[in-house]
Amino acid sequence: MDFPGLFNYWIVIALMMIGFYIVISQGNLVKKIFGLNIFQVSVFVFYISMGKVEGGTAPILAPGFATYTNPIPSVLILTAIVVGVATMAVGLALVVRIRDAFGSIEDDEIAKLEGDVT
Amino acid sequence: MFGFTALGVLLAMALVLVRGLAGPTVYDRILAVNAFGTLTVLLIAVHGFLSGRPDFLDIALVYTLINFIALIAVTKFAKFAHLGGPFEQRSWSDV
Amino acid sequence: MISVHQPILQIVLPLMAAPICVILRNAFAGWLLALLVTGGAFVASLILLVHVVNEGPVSYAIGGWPPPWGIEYRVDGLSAFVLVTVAAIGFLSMIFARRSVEAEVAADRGYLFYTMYLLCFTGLMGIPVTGDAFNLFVFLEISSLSSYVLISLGTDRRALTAAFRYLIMGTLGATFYVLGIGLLYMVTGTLNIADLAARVPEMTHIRTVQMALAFLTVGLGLKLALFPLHLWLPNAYAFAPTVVTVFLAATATKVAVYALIRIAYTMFGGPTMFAVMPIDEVLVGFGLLSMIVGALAAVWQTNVKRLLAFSSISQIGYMVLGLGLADVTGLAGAVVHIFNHAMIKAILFMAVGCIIFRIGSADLRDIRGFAKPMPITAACVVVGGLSLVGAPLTLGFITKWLLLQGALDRNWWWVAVVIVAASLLALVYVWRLIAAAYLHPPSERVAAVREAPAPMLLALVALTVATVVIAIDGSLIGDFAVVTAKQLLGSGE
Amino acid sequence: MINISLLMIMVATALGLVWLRNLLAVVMFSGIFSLTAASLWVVLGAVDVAFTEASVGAGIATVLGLASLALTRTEHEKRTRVFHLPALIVVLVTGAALIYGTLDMPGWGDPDAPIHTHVAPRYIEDSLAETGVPNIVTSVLASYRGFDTLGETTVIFTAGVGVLVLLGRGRRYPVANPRVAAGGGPGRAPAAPGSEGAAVPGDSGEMRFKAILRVGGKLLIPPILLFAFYTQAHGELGPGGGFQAGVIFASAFILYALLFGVPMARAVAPASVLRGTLALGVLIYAGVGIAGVLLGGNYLDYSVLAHDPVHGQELGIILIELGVGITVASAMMTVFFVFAGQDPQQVD
Repeated sequence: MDFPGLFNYWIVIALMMIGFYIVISQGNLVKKIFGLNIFQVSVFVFYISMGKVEGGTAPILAPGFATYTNPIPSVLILTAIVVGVATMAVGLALVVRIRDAFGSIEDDEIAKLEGDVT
Repeated sequence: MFGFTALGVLLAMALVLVRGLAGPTVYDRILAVNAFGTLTVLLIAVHGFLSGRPDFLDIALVYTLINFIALIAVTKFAKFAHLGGPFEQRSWSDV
Repeated sequence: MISVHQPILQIVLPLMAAPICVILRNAFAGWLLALLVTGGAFVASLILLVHVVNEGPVSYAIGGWPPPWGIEYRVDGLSAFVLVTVAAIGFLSMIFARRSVEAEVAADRGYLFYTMYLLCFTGLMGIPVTGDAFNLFVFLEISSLSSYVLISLGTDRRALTAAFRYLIMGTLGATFYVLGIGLLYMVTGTLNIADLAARVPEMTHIRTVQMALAFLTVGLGLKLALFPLHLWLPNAYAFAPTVVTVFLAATATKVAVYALIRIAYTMFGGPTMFAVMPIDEVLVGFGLLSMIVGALAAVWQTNVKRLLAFSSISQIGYMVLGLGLADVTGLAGAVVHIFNHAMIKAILFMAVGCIIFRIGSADLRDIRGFAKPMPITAACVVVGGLSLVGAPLTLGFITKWLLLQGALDRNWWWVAVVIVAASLLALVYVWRLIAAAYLHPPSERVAAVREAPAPMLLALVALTVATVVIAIDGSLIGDFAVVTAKQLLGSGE
Repeated sequence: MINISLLMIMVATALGLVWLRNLLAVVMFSGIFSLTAASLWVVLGAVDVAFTEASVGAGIATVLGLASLALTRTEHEKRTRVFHLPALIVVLVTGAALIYGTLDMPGWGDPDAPIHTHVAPRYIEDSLAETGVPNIVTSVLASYRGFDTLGETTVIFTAGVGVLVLLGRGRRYPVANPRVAAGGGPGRAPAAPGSEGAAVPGDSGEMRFKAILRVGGKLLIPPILLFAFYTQAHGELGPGGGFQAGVIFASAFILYALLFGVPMARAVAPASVLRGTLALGVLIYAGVGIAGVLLGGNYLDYSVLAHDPVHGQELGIILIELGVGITVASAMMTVFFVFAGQDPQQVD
């Protein structure tokens, strides 16, 4: 399986950029949060990809297996996933509060309301 | 043999995804999402046998569980427009 | 025995205090706990600084696993210095906090406020001491997540949107950081900063390493609000509760500057890397832009909190500029300014806090003449303001002096011109503050107020006196910074 | 082959997310995205991560997303431009920079890449002898890099407290009285907004029509809890551990709350108890570290906890995984209860 080479990484980069694009281009706050999720998960895919060893199996020691996948990316990404969901929970809570305070979850409408107050 | 199964599952996933994206009603999407979840469970199971470590079927179990709970949440939301409260009809326009 | 474990204990004790605070469920107990813990951390970090300056860097292997297998805590002069800064501000903000929090945060959330504060403190204390690039990310996220929540506690509804925008920008920044660390990890196989420092400078020609530096710089640039990534900062500082503004404005961006120095110089070997990839010149460029744009925006503000927030953007520009100059004096200027700006901004925001506490507004027009009823506060504003401008015999002067020298050493006279121009702009907005204090007769409402309560005033005056004392013998801190800068530059060779 | 196909499915899902306007669909497709990513990770051998992503990304994130949609009462996003030129430029530049950076990377799966030759081999070769745990991810997570995991537990604690701060005293459904609820009569009117305990939510007459779901769900809850304990205990031998166990444990309560209403679930796990356990888990974790210091080791050094270092490691790992599990379960339950416990009808 020599073919993938760097091609896999390029797809992962495309994924990241789609997520990044959603965050910076979309005005809906909920969608922004989910775009952020896509961006982060794609970065996680990138990490896990680099831990892959050709012919390796999951890093849980068992008789009959000699090559194992690199465990470190898994460990790091476990931590990062938790950070991601924590951010998402706080972010969505903020969205709910913003909806209560401004009556909208669209960026441009909120910006208008903010201007009125000052 | 397992390889063919995996291929079939992947193909089915792609088809279901198309249905999910195309909609048009919310129930099409719910069904598609649920079917997609089931297919991932199958894929994990098949891959377990392909790689010679079927002991990771635990993960497939989690997928099933999560899929079930998510399905209830989605259907409850679609019908009642909230998650936590008692069952009442949603008060705003249908999806 | 305890002294061996000191680098870790001053992180873990605040961390443990946070859940205890939740269990106590009492705002006063939470405040007392936070005060004790931050005070302890302050004393401990001072001891650590003295120890490190006299006997060299300290390393602590967490879990007993030798680095790079385990996570290492590594304290050198720079990290101990930043640690003292964070702990000092954290402690003084807690002295300041009690009445201010009572006034601004609902009583039943008081204990949650102190929990969040302790978590934020833990995160910011964790970043300078850690010797592991990924661990740094974890602590960055602890501090960021808690600061989003803290900012959202502000009384104005715009605090919510400010917190949300900060959350989006901050998370993007953190993700960029993780991506950069991933790229580095890919080509080196290690996450330990010392281990990376031994490997990366030899790999500067590798494109993956170059992009890693680019992503780390952008990621941290978002966190430290460098122009044009600064948009989240003004509202976040303006609408957060006063104590939060004091603490975050004085520490959060400074810690991000520390992280950038650590990465650019310790990990990438500074000039070695800059020879291949001109990040230094990019930093100088954006630093200068930050200085000017921030100061220009500050001049037009009528809300004192927003004015000071824009001034922060300008001041961050000075630090980044010093970082980009990449010579001993420039870097020393950046290091000194981490401390200076933390102190100055804490003074000014605390003073504003006192004013808001008594007058109930931070609008320049509403607070005219506050020097008459609040002479001590006004005096502190003057000291802080002059220091911000960089007048001789103040802390700010040390920075400006070092940065000017650094710029002239590299024969970049136009940089020196911009520094002077930014200082003049700073004079303009500081003058507006001072004029508001002294040159107008107080309105009836203002004339009727008293000085802020004793604890708030105590924290404010203690900080002001400290800056004056340190500034009188400026060579002490200046020499320390030069030594630190030499170490940082030496490690790249 | 499977890799590429899954990646392609992810690309299609992500593009779909850019295009979709219905926010319910956005939440659901985000779930699909996570599930596909998790499947990819199983294929790539990162089973623990897959376990976590499936339960968090596809489960918790979906449920939270739905709950906040209910509270924001927004079905569709206002159509903003799909093509946003400045954003597109930023993204293309960033992407180009990344692709430029990949050019010097070691190839996909290359066993001689630096990350497989520098630090990792020691974990693979010695971790079993040093910690007595066959799951290398668990031993690295809990022991070698245990401090990261303490930070991670703190982050989830922060999120739990943060959500309490933000939404903690929002408009709640009236608190349920479980005894009354159990005997609630059929056909009773739903609770009037704001009236504390006026009527019993969760037990209106329509319940009879959900009988299959309710009985089925009730039957499922004990096995789910059992599975959570299994995941907790089995984390050293297979995929799993405190974090995953915590999420699964919480999901049992989430299921219960979905079927019977949050007030009923809150009656089983009251907010005050959850707040205590939320803090307790972090304290257990950090306390194990302090115990290491007091017994003469470094912070988080488990070797000193027992006479035999390997036994000490095993003991330490079990204890801290317990701490993680407790905090994660309480945090997830707190977050869900706070979100779903708000009455969407009471605003405006």
